[in-house]
Amino acid sequence: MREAPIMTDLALRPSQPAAAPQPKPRYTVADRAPRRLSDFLLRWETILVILLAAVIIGNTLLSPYFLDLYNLADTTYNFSEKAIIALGMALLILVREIDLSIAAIMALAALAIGSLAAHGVAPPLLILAGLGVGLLCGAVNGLLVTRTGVPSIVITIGTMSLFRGIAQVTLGDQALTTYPDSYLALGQSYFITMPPTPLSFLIFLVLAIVFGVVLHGTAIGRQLFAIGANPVAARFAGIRVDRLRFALFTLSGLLAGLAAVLLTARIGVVRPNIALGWELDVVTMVVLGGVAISGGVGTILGVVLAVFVLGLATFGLSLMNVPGIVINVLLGLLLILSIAAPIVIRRFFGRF
Amino acid sequence: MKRLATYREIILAAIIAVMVIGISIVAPAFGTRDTFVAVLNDTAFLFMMALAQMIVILTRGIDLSVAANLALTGMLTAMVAEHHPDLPIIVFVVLSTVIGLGLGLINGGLVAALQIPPIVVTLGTLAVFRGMIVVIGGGAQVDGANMGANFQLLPKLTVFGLSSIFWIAVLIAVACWLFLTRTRPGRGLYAVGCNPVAARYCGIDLGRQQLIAYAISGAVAGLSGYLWVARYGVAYVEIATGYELTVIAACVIGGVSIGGGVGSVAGTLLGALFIGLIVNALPVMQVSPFWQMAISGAVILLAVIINARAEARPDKLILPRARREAARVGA
Amino acid sequence: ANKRIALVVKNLGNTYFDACRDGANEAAKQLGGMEIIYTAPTKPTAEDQIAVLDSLIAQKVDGLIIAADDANALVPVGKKAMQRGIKVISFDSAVATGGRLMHLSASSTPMIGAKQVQMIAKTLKGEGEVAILSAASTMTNQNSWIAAMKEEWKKPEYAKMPLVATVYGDDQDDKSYREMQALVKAHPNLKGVISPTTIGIRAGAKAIMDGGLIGKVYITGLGLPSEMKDAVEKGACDSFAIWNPVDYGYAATMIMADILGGASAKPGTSVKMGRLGETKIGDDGEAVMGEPFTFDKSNVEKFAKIF
Amino acid sequence: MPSDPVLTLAGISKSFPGVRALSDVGFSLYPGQVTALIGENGAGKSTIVKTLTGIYLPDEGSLTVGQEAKHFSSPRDAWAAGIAAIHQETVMFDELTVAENIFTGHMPGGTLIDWAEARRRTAALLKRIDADFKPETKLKRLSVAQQHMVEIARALSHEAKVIIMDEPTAALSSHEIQELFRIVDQLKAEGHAILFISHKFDEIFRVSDRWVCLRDGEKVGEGLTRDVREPDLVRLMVGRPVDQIFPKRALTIGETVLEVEGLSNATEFEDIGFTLRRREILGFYGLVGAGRSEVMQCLFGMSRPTRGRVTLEGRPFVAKAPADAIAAGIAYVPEDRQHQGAVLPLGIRENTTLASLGAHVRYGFLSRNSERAATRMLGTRLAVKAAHWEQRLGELSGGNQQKVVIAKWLATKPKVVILDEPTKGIDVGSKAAVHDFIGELAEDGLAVILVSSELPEVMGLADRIIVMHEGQMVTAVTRGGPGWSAEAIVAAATGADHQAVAA
Ligand SMILES: Nc1ncnc2c1ncn2[C@@H]1O[C@H](COP(=O)(O)OP(=O)(O)OP(=O)(O)O)[C@@H](O)[C@H]1O
Ligand SMILES: Nc1ncnc2c1ncn2[C@@H]1O[C@H](COP(=O)(O)OP(=O)(O)OP(=O)(O)O)[C@@H](O)[C@H]1O
Ligand SMILES: [Mg+2]
Ligand SMILES: [Mg+2]
Repeated sequence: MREAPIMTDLALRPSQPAAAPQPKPRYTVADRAPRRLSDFLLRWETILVILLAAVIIGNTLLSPYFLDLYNLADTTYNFSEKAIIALGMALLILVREIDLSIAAIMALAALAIGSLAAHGVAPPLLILAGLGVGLLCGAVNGLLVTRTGVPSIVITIGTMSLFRGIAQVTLGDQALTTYPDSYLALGQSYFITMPPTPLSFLIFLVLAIVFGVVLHGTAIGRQLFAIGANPVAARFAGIRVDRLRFALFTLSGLLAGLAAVLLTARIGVVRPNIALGWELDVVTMVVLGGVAISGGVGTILGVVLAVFVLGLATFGLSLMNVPGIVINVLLGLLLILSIAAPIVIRRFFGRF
Repeated sequence: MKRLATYREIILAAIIAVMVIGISIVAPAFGTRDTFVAVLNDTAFLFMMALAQMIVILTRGIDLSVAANLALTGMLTAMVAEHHPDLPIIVFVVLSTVIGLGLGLINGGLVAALQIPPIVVTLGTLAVFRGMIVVIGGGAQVDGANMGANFQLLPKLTVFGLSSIFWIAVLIAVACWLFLTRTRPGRGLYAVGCNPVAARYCGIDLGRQQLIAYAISGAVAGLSGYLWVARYGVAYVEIATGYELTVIAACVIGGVSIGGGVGSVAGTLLGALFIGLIVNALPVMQVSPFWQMAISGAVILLAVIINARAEARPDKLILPRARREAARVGA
Repeated sequence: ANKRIALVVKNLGNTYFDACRDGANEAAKQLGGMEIIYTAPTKPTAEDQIAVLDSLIAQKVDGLIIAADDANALVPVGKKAMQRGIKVISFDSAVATGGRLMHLSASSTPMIGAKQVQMIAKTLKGEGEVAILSAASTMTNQNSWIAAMKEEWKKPEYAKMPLVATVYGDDQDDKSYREMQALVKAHPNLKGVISPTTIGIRAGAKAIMDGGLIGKVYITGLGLPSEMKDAVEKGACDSFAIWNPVDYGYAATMIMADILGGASAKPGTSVKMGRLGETKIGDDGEAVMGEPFTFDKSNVEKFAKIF
Repeated sequence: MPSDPVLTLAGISKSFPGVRALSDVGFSLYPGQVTALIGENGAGKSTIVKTLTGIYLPDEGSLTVGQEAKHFSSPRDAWAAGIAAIHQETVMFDELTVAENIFTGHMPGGTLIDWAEARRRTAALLKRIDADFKPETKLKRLSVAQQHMVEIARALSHEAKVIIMDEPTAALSSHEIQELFRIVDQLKAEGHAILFISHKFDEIFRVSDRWVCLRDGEKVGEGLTRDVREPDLVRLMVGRPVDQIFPKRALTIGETVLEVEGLSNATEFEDIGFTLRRREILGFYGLVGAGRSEVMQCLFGMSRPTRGRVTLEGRPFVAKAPADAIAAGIAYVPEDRQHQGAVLPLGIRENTTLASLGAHVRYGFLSRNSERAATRMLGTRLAVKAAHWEQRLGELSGGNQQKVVIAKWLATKPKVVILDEPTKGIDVGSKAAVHDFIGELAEDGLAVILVSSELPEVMGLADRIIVMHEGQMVTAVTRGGPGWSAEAIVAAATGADHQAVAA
């Protein structure tokens, strides 16, 4: 057609007199919000940084074993797989969805890896199999959620039993315990020797950066925020809401598959109860990371910080031989208090 | 005022009826009066816990800490029984309800006063409550033998072959029904769940409603804690782990909307019965234990999806009746 | 400095393991200069147990005594510990070879399996349908005992006592209770149940007592006297077996002390178990503490006070 | 003054972070009188309503009801003092029945609710406002206009001395508006004091006895309605004179852009057909609930037609989702601002660029600067009042939210723009700006479909008007042609003239 896009024309023509003279508005609108120190200090990420610093300092003072490069590297093994899934879960929770089936997906993906390995399949194919099964399960979730309109918490409570159930049917009371050494090495040796860095931790860091950039820098990221804040308006704004939802569930499945690849390599055995109960741990990471369950609010930085706070606090407490269940009490309190504190502070010192 | 059952509940009841008939054909052992009594007795906990959960979900909340509350209250009550085995039953009933209520108020207080999202609060208290069992009792288990006969008597009492736990669930159901349909705070729960802003404009205090909901949830979980321990004759850290998800699944199958404001006593009871039937029928049908989990997952999914279909929103009716195309009006 | 030995069990709040801990403490007191760290993962899964072990390795403890949640999954972490100079042995539920120096069985697997079949045969006088009510389908020791039972079952004297079902109560009281009820329904001629898990046997016994099945169905298996006293007195259970868990914890700790003191723990050698004497390590790296002990009306009262 | 005031506000101030919404406002309401509260978007009208109903606590100032100083900390306090309101935002419960919607918060009965009484009183209220639905109907089954009637019934149910109506006519069409006026007159006759907020001057002059004008949170004048003329009020509101109606631009209509033939849905509309050309403004008029929005949403890809054909620039066009429609150059400004238009938790900038993110991508990333420039340009053009461009939409006044929603769609550079009640809740000055903007877009070659229940607006802007009734097109009239008169169009819309025609 003949003209350039219409709005560009308008945009370039503010000075040209319109049919009626356009009156100047009486007020000016600033470009940015006024910066206030209290806003910065009460930002969720700031609080997490303070919390993280407190955890590190506290642990260093209380245990001589904490600040040891190898000990720290070893402890990342215990949270990196969950943290990888947490990145996908963060996006899901951001758009008001949730995936409670991730641990069950891991079981199914691990089953695929284990049974192929038992038949002598090579490591690259094992990895592909794990990722593929994860992707497939995620796609099933995505399909069910977008096609039926049933809330995802409901669908994934169902697929949680279904997926793990399938693993149980196939595996019964057996365990799959043979894996090629080069595959086990992925999870049982440092990927970089200095500084000692396990592969899973490295993958988590890289993925965190990718997720952060995509969520906070690109159009897709913005669309996710909009879906989380108001899915109907987002659809009216031309965002392909269901397609993105489907993609996020698939991604979540894929990440669960990746976690299964890493976990099987690390422990070298697959049973139907693998990764049991991880879903709540992952949700805790995301929630402590400041992603709002009501949708539309959250940052990847927050999730990463929360992963470190939880991981290092757990490690520090177990160095003091606090029983796991008591650690859970403390982490539960931490979760509540750290979310309650800024609210209380705001209420007492804020203007309303 | 309220119709006794909605379309959705009728569908669910029909599904359940078909299931019962199907199962009884496959496994004749199932189709006996005894079995139904056993199913009802076994599902009694789920009935009451699901009703309490429904009340929370109505306010757009969720209470993930119910199972932990149950375990903690059960343990505390059992510890009291260990030291005072001769206390009358009513003391245990009241005590457990009060402890549970207290725990529920902690949830409710955090949700209501600070407006922290319920899933966050109860995810936290889920860990805290269960951990407190270890912190308080040193983690030691309390055995039936040490609880005294009185303590364990209640679940053994039966009326028409149905255990007292079932009858307590019936009482709770009636109370819930009256509360939800006939009282102001009860209707208020629906209002805040349906539209919290509008509720505020109508002078309904969101916080107060939330407090009520979590208090009820806590009290019922606490009472269930005593009954659970009395029934199974042992209290230890891990009782009823993961039970919260079963409870929520029962609500959801029963048509309670996670988005708040929608749900009924009848629907929730049917949802619980549905799950109770499955978990009881699969072993009787001699389905391989390895298959049970997969089957219940698939059946739950199916029920939920069929149910959602039944409720699918019809198109608006704007054209005059005579001009509507017959084909799609059925919905 | 004190030698620090960690006793890592499957879960906390379990009477059985608490009794093991008492035994370990008894040994530590007897030996002196020894500190016991008693701990367990939050959830009984391999992943959680690995995290606990990692923190113990980081603390450079001297010895690890592990009741494994998963035999194979703990091998890498056990290896890592041994590479860092920590002595690792397992008890109760084994870590697979390669992940530990040796394993101390309470009793040999065939012995435990056979014992349970013999007990139910004695109760039923060798006649009637029998089922197994196990813990979770994934648990190693339960599974190996069941395998051993089936081996024993092949003997001709059990011909009139068929095994009709194996079900799993996942070591949860409510599920075990329900499975027990279902067993009775599904198999109207069921006479006996073997439950090789302390939670399964107590929930099963409760279901028998509550369901008015005393005298019709008997349960046996591995149970704790304190939990089973009632069932034995009421007649839901004729006899059951278990080893003394206090002794078990004591023996494992003594062996660890012996190894820390220089014993090689190689197959074919012997290790010392303090007041319980010595035990010889077999070719598979496993040693046996003793025979399971049978409890019935005559002695359950006495032991119920201990564990 | 005729008698003692029932309600007096004095020195009321209220601030939000960064904004002083009200400063030192004071006026009185008198029994048997209607007071119109006027002011631009964001002047503070709704904030007054919320302070009067106990939803906001004022920072300073006092409320006197009768002779008593009052302090409202909850809507219940306000009810108790005899004040009830219809709010600007719909505050309704979709899943509850009409009776419950009316009585939530003040159910009749003692310990147990007296449902029979609630139903009886609901029926009486519905009868009083001439509404023909049942107390047991679930609210979600009602049309937007009917829902509005429920809100009115709710305000009446309190038997309040003071009734506040915040833009009660925004969702209503002329028929229902007449109905509302009848109710207002009746209330007045019964001695109620009424505070009436509207941006439409014909309504203000029709119902009010007195007026109070706010500008930027301050009271800038008050008086008797019979003593003023419209331009004076406008000057007070805006601070300067405003041309309210721009003359319709004379444009030469271009080639056909959109052609719709026999578009039907099973229950919503039937046999819709029209052509739309460049530089043309095509009006759609009808009573609320006539199905205009459904037709437009179908064109926009929100629903699928059962029959019919759509051609866009000569090619067949099928929209499976709004994204397809936008990609093809169709924009739709939805009528339901709260749910379909505004993303309240996000900022103005994020809302403005949401439908046109592609235009702000540089090297794969969103450019904040580019977004800001576009937001500033459109926001200023549409006279959005805000503290800053990052302000959350939820913090803006209703009218300003609507402006941002319009800006979002105009930013997509469409070929066809469908405006569904675009000026709902927008003040006179800004409405003129929007109309001018629409005219200018048409001049630039855009084709416009204007769905509006406000007849002056459609007749002032459109080249042709299609009238719908119960899902069918009843007539189409061309500017200056036969039938181009308010009476004829309204008659057609009410179904008086039953003769379906094709355009
Ligand atoms: N919750 C809030 N947070 C911050 N600012 C607010 C909030 N509510 C209102 N405001 C501001 O207060 C001012 C007055 O808003 P108000 O809603 O009273 O306007 P109004 O006169 O009703 O306008 P309209 O005609 O558009 O409805 C506006 O500048 C608005 O941005
Ligand atoms: N006869 C009816 N039966 C059920 N619902 C109806 C009926 N008529 C209208 N509705 C309701 O109408 C609403 C749509 O009304 P709305 O006022 O939005 O009309 P509309 O189609 O946008 O009309 P227009 O755009 O012409 O004003 C829907 O919410 C629907 O529930
Ligand atoms: Mg307003
Ligand atoms: Mg409309």
